[in-house]
Amino acid sequence: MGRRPVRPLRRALAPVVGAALALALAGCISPARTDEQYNAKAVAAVEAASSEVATVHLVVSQRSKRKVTSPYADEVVTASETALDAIEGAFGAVQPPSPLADATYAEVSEVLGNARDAVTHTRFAVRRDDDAAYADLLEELGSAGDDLSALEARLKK
Amino acid sequence: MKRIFSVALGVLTAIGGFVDIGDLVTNALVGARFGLSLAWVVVVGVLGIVVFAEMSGRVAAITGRATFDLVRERLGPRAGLLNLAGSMAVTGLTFIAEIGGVALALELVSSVHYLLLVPFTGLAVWLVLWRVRFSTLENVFGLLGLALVVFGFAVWQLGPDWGSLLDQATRPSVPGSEGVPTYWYYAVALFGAAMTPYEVFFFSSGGVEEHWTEKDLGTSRLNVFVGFPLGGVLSIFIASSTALVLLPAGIEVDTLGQVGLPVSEALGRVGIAIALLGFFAATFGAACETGLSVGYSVSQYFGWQWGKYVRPRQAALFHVVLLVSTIAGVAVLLTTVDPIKVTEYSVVFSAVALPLTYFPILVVANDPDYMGEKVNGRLANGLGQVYLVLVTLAALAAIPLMLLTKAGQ
Amino acid sequence: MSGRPVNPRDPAEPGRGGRRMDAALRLLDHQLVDRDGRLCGKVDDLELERRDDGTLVVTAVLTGPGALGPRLPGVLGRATVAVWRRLHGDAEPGASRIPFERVAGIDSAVRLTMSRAEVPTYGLERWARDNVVEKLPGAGNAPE
Amino acid sequence: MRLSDLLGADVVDAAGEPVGRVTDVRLAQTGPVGAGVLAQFVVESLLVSPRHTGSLFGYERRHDQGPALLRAAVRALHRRAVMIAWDDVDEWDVEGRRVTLTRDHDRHPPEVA
Repeated sequence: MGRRPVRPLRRALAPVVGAALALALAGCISPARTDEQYNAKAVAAVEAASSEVATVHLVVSQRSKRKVTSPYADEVVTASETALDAIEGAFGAVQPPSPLADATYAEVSEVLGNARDAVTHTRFAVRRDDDAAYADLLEELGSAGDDLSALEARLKK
Repeated sequence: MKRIFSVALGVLTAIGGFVDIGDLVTNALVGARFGLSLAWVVVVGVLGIVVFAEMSGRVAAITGRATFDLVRERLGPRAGLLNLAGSMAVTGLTFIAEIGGVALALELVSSVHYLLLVPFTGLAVWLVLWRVRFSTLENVFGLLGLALVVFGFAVWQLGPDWGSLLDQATRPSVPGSEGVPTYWYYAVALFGAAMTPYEVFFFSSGGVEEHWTEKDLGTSRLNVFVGFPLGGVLSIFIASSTALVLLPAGIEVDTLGQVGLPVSEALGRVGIAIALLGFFAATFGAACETGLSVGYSVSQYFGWQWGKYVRPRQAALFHVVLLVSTIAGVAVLLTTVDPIKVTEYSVVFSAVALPLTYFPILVVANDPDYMGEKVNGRLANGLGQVYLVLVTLAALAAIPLMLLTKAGQ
Repeated sequence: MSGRPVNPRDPAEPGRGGRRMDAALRLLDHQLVDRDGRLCGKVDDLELERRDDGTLVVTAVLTGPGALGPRLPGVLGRATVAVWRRLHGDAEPGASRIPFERVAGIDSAVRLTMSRAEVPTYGLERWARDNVVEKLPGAGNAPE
Repeated sequence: MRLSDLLGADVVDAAGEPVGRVTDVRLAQTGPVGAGVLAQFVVESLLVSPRHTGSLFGYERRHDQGPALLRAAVRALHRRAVMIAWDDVDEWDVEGRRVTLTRDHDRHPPEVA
């Protein structure tokens, strides 16, 4: 206990403040300066979207077997839809660094859009509890998921 | 008979009360990404919390001093205040995450948007802190929290290849799809989730609330030695369930709704209903515990009368702290921060704050003037020292790993 | 709290001749407990008095912001003292003094022979009781 | 005067050479013990350590207090800590936070209170 009032609290708090600041920055959308960075962002967006589509696929298959209640399925689907929106929005907000990256943008946004559509269709059916639609939706979600995986593999090359 | 009942009750509530939003989310998330390759961290973390909870409980029983009393008297007002600020930042973050978790669990039941439920949840938490007896609070939410055992049934029902699960857990390796820093980042997060500092603030203050004396040491130890490890088993079940259902499907956990899906997969609607009850009880109970921990720690630093063993009017400043922190917690949630993200950060910052709490406990548990015959034995000291090194390493590694992995992305 | 047995190995327990105690370790920053077992602040400092023969005697326990503030660093310490001064109304309120004769025992806490209502810093607690807690619904009959 | 004026004060010998800083103050009880009232405590000696950071957490005083790792670390940091009787203090400058020792003061190894 250095009991003399020599060490200002400010200095002691500096690491804490620094950590908080770093943390805040880590959560922000950073710009992509090179095609490589842009590609990495595309992979991250596609991976995250895959997870959401797979979630919706799982909950719909559970709902079709009456393993979850309709409100629960609705909650899960809606959350994934919101997440997909955010993923699309965040990726769209990144400026492609070169014309070459524009092609990546077009490809990614098309596949993300399809995934988003499939999930939205699912939401319609789940809210109506339209049993008859689930088989087709599972197929649509499955193919959206496949497209995402294929795209991810291509981007990672 | 009555004695057996009370001992059993204590152990059961220790199990049910062990899991909170941090354990729930972190284990589910890690299971879905890393399978059981990080289960060893839960084992290490649970042993750590057992060692320090036992020590802090023993100190509370023998001397009547709870954790933040010790922090203040051994570290002095300055280092103590810094410690208080750090520990309260982390505990406050956890408190926010728990209230948010309650609201999210209720949203899954009611389909009402969680933000509308947050003020109601805050009010309910405060009413419990204000009106409900300490023992009632502990017993009710601890017992209801046992509903999370449904994750164990789910794993069993899913009929996994037990050999391969055990293999994953006992011979851990970084999965090919994940980077090594990410693996260690989540190792630190799981460690922080298992050893959250509020658990010792609450456990030791709870001992004083319940007027433990030397005679209660046996009961308190049984709660810790049996209840906490079984709570840890519950954590591993949660991770196993997501490892079995979500990992193969390529699902990463970012909502509470996803955490329940393995249970509904295995056990259907009844299962998910029980899981939701468990989510609610675990988060609500932990919201009360973290809220109380903030009040306990601030009051203990300044020496104010604290505790629910006296009427609120006799511990006025303590109740002011409870009220203010609940309002502040609700206010933060109403900024629409994602409670699951708050949870993820809270467990990592818990890891940063661990040495602050555990060092003074270890010192005082060895002070013969206080503890007499009941000073730490060789085992407690051996483990205590190993864990002091471990928590320090985890604390130092936490922030760099967070930056390096962009918080685990 | 009140029923807790006093530590038999307490260095300050009466009956052990020539007791010695390290002030920073055993007194400073320890809990104050009143005669009813209620918690009533910390030993934020000790008052010392120099006698003519050169000995330095402990004359009082100092508690509250007036004693804690000067021990806190920089701005924080000055702010604590300033706020305390403002609340108190006096220009130089100083620290709240509990004469050492009112100390009944020292174990893990410092036990007083007085009620906490007589401790000068009880004002803040009383203010919170009268202006916040008593105003909330159900304050009177909340269970223990 | 307050205890906190003494804690952390610089300690110098008669020639002005630094000895360390006051880390703790040992009190001794004097006079009879009244009914339920502690007798008076007087300052008996100062614990002085050349390291000005960190308390000793009680480790300097006894040889058996665990855990070994902490004890070793604290004792290593404060290995030159000494006890100096209050009688050997020549002058205490409260404002300047400085304690000057007499020319023939004794330095004792710290031990259990």
